Amino acid sequence: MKITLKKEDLESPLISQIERISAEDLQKCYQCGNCTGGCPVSFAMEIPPHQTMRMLQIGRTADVLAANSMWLCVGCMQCFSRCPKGCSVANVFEALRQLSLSKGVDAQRIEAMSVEFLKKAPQQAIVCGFRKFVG
Amino acid sequence: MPRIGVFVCQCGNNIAATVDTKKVAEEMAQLPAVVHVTDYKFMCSSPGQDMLKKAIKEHRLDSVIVSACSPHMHEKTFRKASEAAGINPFKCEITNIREQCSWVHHDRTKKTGTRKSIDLTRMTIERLKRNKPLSTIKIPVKKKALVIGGGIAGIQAALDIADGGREVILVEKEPSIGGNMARLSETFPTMDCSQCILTPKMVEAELNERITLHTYSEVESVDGYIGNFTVKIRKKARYVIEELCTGCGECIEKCPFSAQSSFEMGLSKRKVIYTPFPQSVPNIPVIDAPNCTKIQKDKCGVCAIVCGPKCIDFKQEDRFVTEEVGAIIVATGYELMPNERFGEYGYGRIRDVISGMQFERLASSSGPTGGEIRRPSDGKAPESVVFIQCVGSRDEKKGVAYCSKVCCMYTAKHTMLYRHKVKHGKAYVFYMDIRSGGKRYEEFVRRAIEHDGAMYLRGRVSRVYERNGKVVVQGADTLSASQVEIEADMVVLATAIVARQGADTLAQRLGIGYDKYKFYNEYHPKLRPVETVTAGIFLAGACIGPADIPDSVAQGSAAASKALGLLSADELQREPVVAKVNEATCNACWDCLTACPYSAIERHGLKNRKGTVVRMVAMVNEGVCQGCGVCVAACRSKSIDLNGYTDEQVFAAINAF
Amino acid sequence: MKIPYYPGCTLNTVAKGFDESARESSALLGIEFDELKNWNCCGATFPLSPDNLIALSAPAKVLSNARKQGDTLTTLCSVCYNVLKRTNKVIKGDKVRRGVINGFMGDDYDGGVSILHFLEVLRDMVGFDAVKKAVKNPLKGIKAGAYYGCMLLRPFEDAGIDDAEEPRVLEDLLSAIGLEPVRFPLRIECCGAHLAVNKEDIVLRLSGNVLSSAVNSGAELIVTSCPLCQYNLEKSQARLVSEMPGYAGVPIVYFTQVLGLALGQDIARLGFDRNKWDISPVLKGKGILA
Amino acid sequence: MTENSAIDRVADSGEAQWQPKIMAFVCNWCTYAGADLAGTSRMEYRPEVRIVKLPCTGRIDPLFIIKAFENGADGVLVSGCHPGDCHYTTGNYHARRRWIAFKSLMEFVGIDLRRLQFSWVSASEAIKWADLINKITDEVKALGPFMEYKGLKGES
Repeated sequence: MKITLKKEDLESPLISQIERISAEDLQKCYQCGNCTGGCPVSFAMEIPPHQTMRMLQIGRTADVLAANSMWLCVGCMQCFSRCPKGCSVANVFEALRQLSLSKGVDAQRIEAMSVEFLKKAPQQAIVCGFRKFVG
Repeated sequence: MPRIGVFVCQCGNNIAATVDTKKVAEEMAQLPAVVHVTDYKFMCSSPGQDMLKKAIKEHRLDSVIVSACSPHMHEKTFRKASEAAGINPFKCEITNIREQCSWVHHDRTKKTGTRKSIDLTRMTIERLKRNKPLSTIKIPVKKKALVIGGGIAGIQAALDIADGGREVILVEKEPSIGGNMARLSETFPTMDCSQCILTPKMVEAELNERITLHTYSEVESVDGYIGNFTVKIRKKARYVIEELCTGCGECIEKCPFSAQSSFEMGLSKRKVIYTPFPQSVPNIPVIDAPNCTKIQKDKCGVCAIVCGPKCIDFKQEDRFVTEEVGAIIVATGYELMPNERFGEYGYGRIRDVISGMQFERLASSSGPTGGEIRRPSDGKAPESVVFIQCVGSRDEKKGVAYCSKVCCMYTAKHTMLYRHKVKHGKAYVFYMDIRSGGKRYEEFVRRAIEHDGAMYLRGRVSRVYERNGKVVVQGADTLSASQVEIEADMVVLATAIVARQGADTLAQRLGIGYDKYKFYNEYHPKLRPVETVTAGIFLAGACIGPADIPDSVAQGSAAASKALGLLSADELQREPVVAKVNEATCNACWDCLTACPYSAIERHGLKNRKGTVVRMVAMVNEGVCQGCGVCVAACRSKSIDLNGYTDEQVFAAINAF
Repeated sequence: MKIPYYPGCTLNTVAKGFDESARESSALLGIEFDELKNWNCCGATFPLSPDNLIALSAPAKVLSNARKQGDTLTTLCSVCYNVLKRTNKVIKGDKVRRGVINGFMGDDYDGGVSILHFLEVLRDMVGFDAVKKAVKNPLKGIKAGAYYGCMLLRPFEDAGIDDAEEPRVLEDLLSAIGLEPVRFPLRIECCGAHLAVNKEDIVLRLSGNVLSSAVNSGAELIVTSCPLCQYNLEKSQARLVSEMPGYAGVPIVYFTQVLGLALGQDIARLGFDRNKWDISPVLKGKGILA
Repeated sequence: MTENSAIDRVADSGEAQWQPKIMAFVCNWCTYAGADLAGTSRMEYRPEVRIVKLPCTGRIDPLFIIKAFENGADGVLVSGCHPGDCHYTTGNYHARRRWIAFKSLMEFVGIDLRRLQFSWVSASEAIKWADLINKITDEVKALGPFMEYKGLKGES
């Protein structure tokens, strides 16, 4: 894989939008990987937390937005609680989710959910799920 | 009427290009008291200086002005020349018409530059008229040095000063000198055993007749100033009379009680009367009072019974000795950040998670396991060991922002030692960056990886926990962008290096500066790396910031040479720019005392003939005064003035403006 | 002692057992739950984008209602606790955001309510010693694994009720009521939370890890403080049982249920029937239940 | 020559336009060195400033400033080491405290504070020095000659 770095990509409005929404400074991340190490779901992520931060640092927003990672983050805050730089990747994932939901594409069709589940599952799961996956 | 000579320098074209030096000279000639003027191509050249000297003699000048470059350049030169020609150096003043005139005003018509030069020179003349002849202050020097801290840096400094022919007092707070280096097994990158290279130096320090050791002692107070420090040292109660003890070790042998060994970092126990380690210097035991049943509840006392020379004294109390020294070297070293701060790594809870320093003890042939790598929980040789770097270092949230500098190297060393001792063992290292700047350092790390098969993983560890007898390490390898889990037998934490507890208190006693991490401040980080802003006090080793052995030794020697330079003179000369008190008008409000940054001002009693004190006034200690003049501006009754910058001089300059 | 109490949606429905057992057992400690009048959902998740203030309006509403009822508000559900506490911190600490939120809701809430989890009430107001004294029927000899999950502990700065890496409040409570706490490694890891909605496989894996970590550490009983954890753990245990012959599963209960039991409350009134795994075999095994 | 009013200066300086006189009290270690650096790096700035070198801003007696105005200064600048960088460790803090009190006094007696400025300039801040001098010169120039003080002096 080869990438050609361009100033436009590195300083694209999308990047600053992500920083704005998440209130995280992407440049603070020095890629120690603690987040990926502690993340309960990084095993299933196409782009694990620390790499997500890196991708954004080098302006590859498209790849990050295409990956499943943001939909897997449950916001357990383990990344933040152990990050030596005090970054919260969870916030960044939230920003990514909002960006893609704002495009009107939901990550979960409500009608696709089984009635049986909706009956049995704790409301908090359903409410929270809708808020994370539905625009 | 003073007889002033004015010399205007053209500095080749540097000044002449934008200043009409001739006109400046002529203008000055008009002023009263100016009896000789001239301008010349290069005043600082030897012909220029000769011209100055000649003029002084010919025209019987009593003071001279050189309008040339910045006084920071050539003030000394011209004052020397004037002195040579027989006038007081402080009757020679410089006007800066280059840096602050010809070079910054590019008006080629020379109008601007010339007018400004005239103004500036005129102001200097008015000032100069009020200059008093001053003579440099001479301070006697106590030809003795104090070294605080008996680690490798302190030992090196003490030895060098002693070799330089001066007396040294070496103060160490532990019962033995040697410091942290005495704990290390092998040292990178040469892999020679730490004890083997350290102990000879320790013994040398003990035997050297110019070195006085005060172990188990601490600096209580420091008074005085460069060349003349008075230091009070607390010799903590050892309960063993040093003068009598032969170091036979019988008492240690027979002592029935034991306690955790702080030297072995809690990996093993030692007797309650003990020497920290076999090669301790001096080889005189100490009684660990809190754990001694005799001292606590007057039971036992075996040591006293078996002691041949009868040197055990349970009633012993702290003693104080006072030393007079001319220079002080601070080499108090470092300690390690408490690992308990990082709950996710389980230190103190999971027995097989140990610190790097503990690993040094395990690997050391004089350590608790005789140099065999065995894990604390079950004493088995670990099949796999995970080394975690940057524990607390480069961690703004829970630790410190800086890099501890030596961990990359000693971790590489640890992996080698481990591999050499446990042939089939596998070492894993979690690192963020490998910082191996230093002679043969990078090669050393590569050897650990390529030759001794250490598995380096670029990433931090998030969590360590136990799972059926194993220690599970959960981290990341950022290079493969994956989460990593290792079932290890032992985990070693490369903990951050931090300043010693109480480093700030000592700094306050000494009057030296320290940063927010309590590491001591150099006078200048690049150009004056072992000096402090307080004249006569020098620094060496890790008390300045994380340092490895070569650094510490180099700094020890550097500080020693600085101290020797100071102690080689019989008396110190310093610029007479110091405050002086007018005792007649001083009304003892002591504002100056509180204002002075150097506590150079003392309360002084004026006595009558009978010798009884009739009035208190402020008195400036010329040795301590640095000549900032804060007291002068603070004085309400205008009773203090600053030599070289008297109110009279400054007002004269302003008036001439 | 009467304490303002916020149940939250889940405790009103699928997690009724949690709510009932809490009321019953606290009654025995002289605590009466004063349920918040006309409360609404807390939003079930704290927005991780600081500007998303609209998401704070629901919890803010709860808080300003609570203000009218007192200066503390106690929750049982870890998620409600987390959301309310963090929202309150924002409103209390950030003038600008407070202004926007209040303006939006036509309210003037100042952040004056302090949010408590029932565990905090027991630890700091009642005191575990007092609890211990009140125990009629100590649950001797049962090894119980306390499961914290995320929301009680993280982010420590905003919502931690205890040390983020080495919490002990649940264990302390369990030993106070006679249980034998086992500190299993994964007790602070995530259960999968709302991924239950569409990533069942991941939930199974995460909760499965938690379960095996607990069981392998000898837990005969798992104690939770969050309906969602409870749900996810039970769900994955069901799967494990079906897939692992010989594994019957361990009871997973709310801390309030075992508390009530130890305080001598009638087992029938503690909502155990709503749990998937019956606790009585364990109790019988130890001779606590005849 | 020692006390030439603004008017005389316009006369004897062969320039059509009046030029202000700025007096700068600077410390020896930071600002003076900074000004030297401006020289060695051949920066150009307004020539109206006259420097009085003192060991430390802490040495500055408010009377100096009054005296300067009295002697025809149209503006006065005080500059030293940045807080914490004082060569004498704390001298500049004393200066700052005095300054705060003195400034309000000057304001009270009706001196336009643009004529009386205070700034930290380190030994490396040559550019800052040059800009500072240009700024204060232009501001004072805009204010015109400082006659009020002489007015006061006349009355006394």
